[in-house]
Amino acid sequence: MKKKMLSLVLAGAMTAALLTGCGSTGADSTSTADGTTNEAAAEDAGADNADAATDNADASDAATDAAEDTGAAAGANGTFKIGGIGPLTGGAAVYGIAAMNGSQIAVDEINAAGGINGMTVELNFQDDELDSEKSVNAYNTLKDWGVQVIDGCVTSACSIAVAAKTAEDNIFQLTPSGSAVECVTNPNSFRVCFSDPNQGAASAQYIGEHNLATKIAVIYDSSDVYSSGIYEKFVSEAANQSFEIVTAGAFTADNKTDFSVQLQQAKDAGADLVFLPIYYNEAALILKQASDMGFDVQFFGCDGLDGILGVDNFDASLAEGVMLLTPFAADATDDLTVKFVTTYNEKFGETPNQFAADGYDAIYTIKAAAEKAGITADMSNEEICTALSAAMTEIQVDGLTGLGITWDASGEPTKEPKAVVIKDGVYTAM
Amino acid sequence: MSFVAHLINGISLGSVYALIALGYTMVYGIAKMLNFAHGDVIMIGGYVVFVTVSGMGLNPLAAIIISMAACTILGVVIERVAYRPLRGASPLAVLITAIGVSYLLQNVALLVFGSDTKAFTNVVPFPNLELFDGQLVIKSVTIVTVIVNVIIMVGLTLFVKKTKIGRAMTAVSEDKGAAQLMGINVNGTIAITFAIGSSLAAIAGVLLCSAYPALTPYTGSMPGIKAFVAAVFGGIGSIPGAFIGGILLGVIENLSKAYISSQLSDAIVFSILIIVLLVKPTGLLGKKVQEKV
Amino acid sequence: MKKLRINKTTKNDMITYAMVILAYIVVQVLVSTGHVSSLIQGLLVPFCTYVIVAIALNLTVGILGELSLGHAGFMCVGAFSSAVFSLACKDAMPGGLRFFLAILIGAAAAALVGFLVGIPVLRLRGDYLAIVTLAFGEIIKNIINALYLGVDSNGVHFSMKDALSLNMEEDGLMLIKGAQGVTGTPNDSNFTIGVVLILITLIIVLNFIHSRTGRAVMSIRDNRIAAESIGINVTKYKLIAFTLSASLAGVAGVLYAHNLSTLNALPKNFGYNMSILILVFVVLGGIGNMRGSIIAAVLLTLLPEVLRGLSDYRMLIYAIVLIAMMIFNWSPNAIFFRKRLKQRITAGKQPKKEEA
Amino acid sequence: MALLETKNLGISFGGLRAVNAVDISVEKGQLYGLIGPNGAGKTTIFNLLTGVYQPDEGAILLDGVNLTGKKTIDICKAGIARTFQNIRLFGDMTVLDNVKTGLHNHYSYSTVEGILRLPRYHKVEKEMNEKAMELLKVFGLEEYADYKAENLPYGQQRKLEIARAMATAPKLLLLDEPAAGMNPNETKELMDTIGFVRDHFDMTILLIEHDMKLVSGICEKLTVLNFGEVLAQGDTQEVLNNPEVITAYLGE
Repeated sequence: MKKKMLSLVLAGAMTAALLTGCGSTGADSTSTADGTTNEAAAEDAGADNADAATDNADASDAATDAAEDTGAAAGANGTFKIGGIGPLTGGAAVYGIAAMNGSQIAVDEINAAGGINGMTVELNFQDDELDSEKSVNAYNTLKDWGVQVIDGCVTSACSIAVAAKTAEDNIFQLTPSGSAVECVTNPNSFRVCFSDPNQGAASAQYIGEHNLATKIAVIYDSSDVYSSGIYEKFVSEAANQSFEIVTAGAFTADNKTDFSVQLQQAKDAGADLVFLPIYYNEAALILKQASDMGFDVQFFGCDGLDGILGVDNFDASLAEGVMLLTPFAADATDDLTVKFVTTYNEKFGETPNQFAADGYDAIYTIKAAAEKAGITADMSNEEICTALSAAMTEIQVDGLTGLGITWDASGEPTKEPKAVVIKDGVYTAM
Repeated sequence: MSFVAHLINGISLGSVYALIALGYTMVYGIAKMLNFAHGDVIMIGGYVVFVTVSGMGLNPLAAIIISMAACTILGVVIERVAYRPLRGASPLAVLITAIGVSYLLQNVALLVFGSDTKAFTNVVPFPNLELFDGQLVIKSVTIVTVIVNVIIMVGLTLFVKKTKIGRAMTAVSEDKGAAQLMGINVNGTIAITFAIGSSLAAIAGVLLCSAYPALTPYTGSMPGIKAFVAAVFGGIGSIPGAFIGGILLGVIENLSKAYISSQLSDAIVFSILIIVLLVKPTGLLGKKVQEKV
Repeated sequence: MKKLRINKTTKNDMITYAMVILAYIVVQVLVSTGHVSSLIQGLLVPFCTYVIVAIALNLTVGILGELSLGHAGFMCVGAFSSAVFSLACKDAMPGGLRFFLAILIGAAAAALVGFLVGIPVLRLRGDYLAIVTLAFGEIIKNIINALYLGVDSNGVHFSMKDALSLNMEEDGLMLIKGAQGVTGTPNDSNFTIGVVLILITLIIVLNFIHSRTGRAVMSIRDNRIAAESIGINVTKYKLIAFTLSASLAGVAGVLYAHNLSTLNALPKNFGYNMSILILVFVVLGGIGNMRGSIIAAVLLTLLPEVLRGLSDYRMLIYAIVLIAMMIFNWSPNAIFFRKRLKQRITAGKQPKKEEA
Repeated sequence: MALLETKNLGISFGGLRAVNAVDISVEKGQLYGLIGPNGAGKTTIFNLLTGVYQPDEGAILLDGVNLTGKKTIDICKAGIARTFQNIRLFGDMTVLDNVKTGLHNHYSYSTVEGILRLPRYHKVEKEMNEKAMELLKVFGLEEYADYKAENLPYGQQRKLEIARAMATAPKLLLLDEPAAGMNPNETKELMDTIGFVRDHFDMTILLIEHDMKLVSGICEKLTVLNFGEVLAQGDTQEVLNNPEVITAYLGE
């Protein structure tokens, strides 16, 4: 008898759980919509760095004030809801948070300047934990919130997963940094960054054309979509170039603290250049270990390497002479970069990396496209999607990651990578 | 020559695993629980040193002592709040709670210190040892780590065998109920075990981050798992086993990276673990347990 | 003395089935009347995935009595084998038939791997067994991450190094691209299929438990030596249960793979972390209690999503809730306290004869 | 011919000679006692007989079939069933299921038939239930059929263990200290049960016991072990009056 009752209670609990599940998410979305996302994002940032916590609090207040001041004018034509998706927790959080912060700065600036077509921009950035399933959950959360445009995902696999859903729902998607080929196969998806094959080929060509080396070693992350994508294209393009690839040392996400073997192999093979199509976190370790073992060699990387000088407490002398092909360098002296870096530093107490720049550019690209297409708040997502997809091929954006960036219908951007070398602890154009 | 270099690099990696494994094995040996949060205590230890050295400019030695104190307190608090209420419950429940603690520490660190990598300052102030005109380099951190390992290993063994608390620990590990009847404060003894294990974690954190100077909230988790594997490899609960297991794991990992496949090195390491356990079901130096019928 | 009558097993099973069906009906009604948010709609298939894998693991942990930390690995095998099949046969057959075959293939592949893993693993005991299953899970993930598979006019190509070593023709179709995984899996999963699979899993597991084989397995769990003494072939029955459990985890993997257009073997989704997460469902829901596993899997999948409003503090709160739930559910003191409380509440009513 | 015969049975653990040159011969239908002080090697002999340990030397014959070196489950199938000194029930399973598990090798359907609940499942399960209930009735446990085994009172647990062993339809039943921890009433009841089992099933029983009342009450023959060796063997009364046995056993 008792047992039966218990079971019924449990069964009830199950249904109730489902119901409350629906109910509470509904409540969530309204609460996010009510509270300005500026606050939430500024809070995020405040937590990022304990030292800068107080400064940040001030900064966030200021930001909110600014948003409120202009909000009256900008909000006259309603709001424009942009949803961001990226890893905010877990091992890849550093990339997601950077993209989120970069996007937020752009949103704040745009709102302060009157919004997009008079609409206030709202940014809601959701965590995907670097898991494609979670990224779809994040996307659905944003849909419940009433998202109109997706700024995401930050990583490739998640972008692909979400792209399938945005295509279904007809929501415009612009990924700041999803670099795998498949991220932009749908007509409604575009990207800000270079594609992986593009970077691989460009790197090989650059090294070949400038005769930087004859024997090249590659160290790449075989468990990472970005890294292995560049690696593959680099190797196939190398066949057309004057150099040879002497060793290719892979590592995996579970095995990225010790690179002594890969470096030793490169050293033994007599490599005069080591190509690092990886992110700067691992690169920082590789540089340190190479220096420890007395392996003095030219390092060459892609955009993932950008940010290495921003690593807290990093010994910049280790990175002396490292070359990278990147669309963004935090030390560039153009007004846009300087302004962005300064704002970012003030708000978040860190030097922005390339993900932050991509995030920033993504928002301005959306703005440019939206203005071109004449998006208004009362348009349906489907209308917005069609209009923006069409407008994307007509706009030209001067962003942090390139001047005069244009897009074709494939979703790929056309922009020039900058070759940069680290000299005296700063990025210097070559 | 490159083989020797790979070997030395393997020992270098293995010595760090060994150091972490010592803490694992200590806690497992006495409290009979897999403290999955051990790797994260290491990470916290690393951050404490980072903040005190790079942020407050303290002397590294003072920083290490502060870090050990902080981790000891942390370990005791974790034990008191999360593990002690579950004494007597299913070991599975304790395991899951340990994982909860691990998530908790990672996310606290993420909130407090941020997600970006911190480059750790090497706290070992000696130059690297260069042999054969620099063809072979032995990092000073490696030498220090191996020495610290040996000191801790000998120290722990003596502590467990010779001191009253140590013998109480052995008694608790054999039979909690009987130990209680003998007038041993079981809760106190286990708390001390956690205190020691966690202060070892602080040392491991410092040396891990000195050898591989990239500190993130997730720094501890993978080395933690590897060290756990090393502890099982050597026979979990056995102090010299942890050391041997750690060194062997590092060497095998590096040699398989160098000579078989760098992508599959984890698979190879784990396969060897499995083979060892099939031949010696309780690890290299583990105690053989005969089931009484 | 504690008396416990548990003869109502069949009835109990029926309640479990009824609960699933009722939940399905309620959700369908709510969906059709538009009361379910996109988030929940998107979560429906993941719910099914995790419920199935939780039931599968509960078979190993609760019925067989062995701790496995490698079930995500079996899920991974099921996911990849079926995704490769579906991708290769994307245009060759109708969706329904293809998905049906994909489920069978995923289950069979996971069963095969489970069987091969089980032979050495089940000889070990306790924590050592757990760590070896963890090791196998990591090996599976590691190998899949280094696996390149393609098919072209010359047949099937395969490499463990990189995509270039495949030497594919231009017209070739890449099936698995190492870490880049499988992309373009048809989206065949849906909630109805998921619930049907849950019911099938439940029928298989519950019928298994109440069969001759299930009794043999449970007898090994309760007392291996006594089981041997009455002529139970310990190795055989352990292997049967473990293989069945692995194959059901494989089915969950099939569901997972066909819900997303991209499939990667990441530490997050198929690493030991996921194995542990599945274990959390089982332990929190009650070891050996299938209904508990179902509820726990749904609630714990929902929890981090519901907490999204807390932004940065989300995973922190999740961790705290997890610890608190474990202590509340398992601490001997808490159990005693709950019992006292229950007694006090029911004290006024009739003296009870049974207690759960 | 003897049902059970051990010839020169011996085993060592490390340096310890636990059992040495033990010859036991149990006739069919006999109630045979194995006694001796603690640590004399009685349980070790049981473990040798059931294949838990493999003897270093000597042979075990059941009904003329050599069982030496066989595995536990094969020995069970050959017809030796046992109970344990420290009760080993399947605690989380019902009393009925404990006995049904004992019937495992005699009632068969495949795993697939069980999962799909094909007709044979229903038929065989029904037969098993009947057979198991029949056995439970013999031991007076039928009213507890749906209880969890671990929730039974101690005395009933002992009986259940015997019932489970009987379910395997053995030729020889080994009972390891069946009366341990029982009060005189329970012991009396147990003696009746053992006697009944022997008569009802025409069973041969070899039992280890410390309770002299039980031993002298029901055993027809005895073997006394001391330090792993046979001290005395023969008819119960004869053996119990053997002065050497009295010295060894009572420590006088």
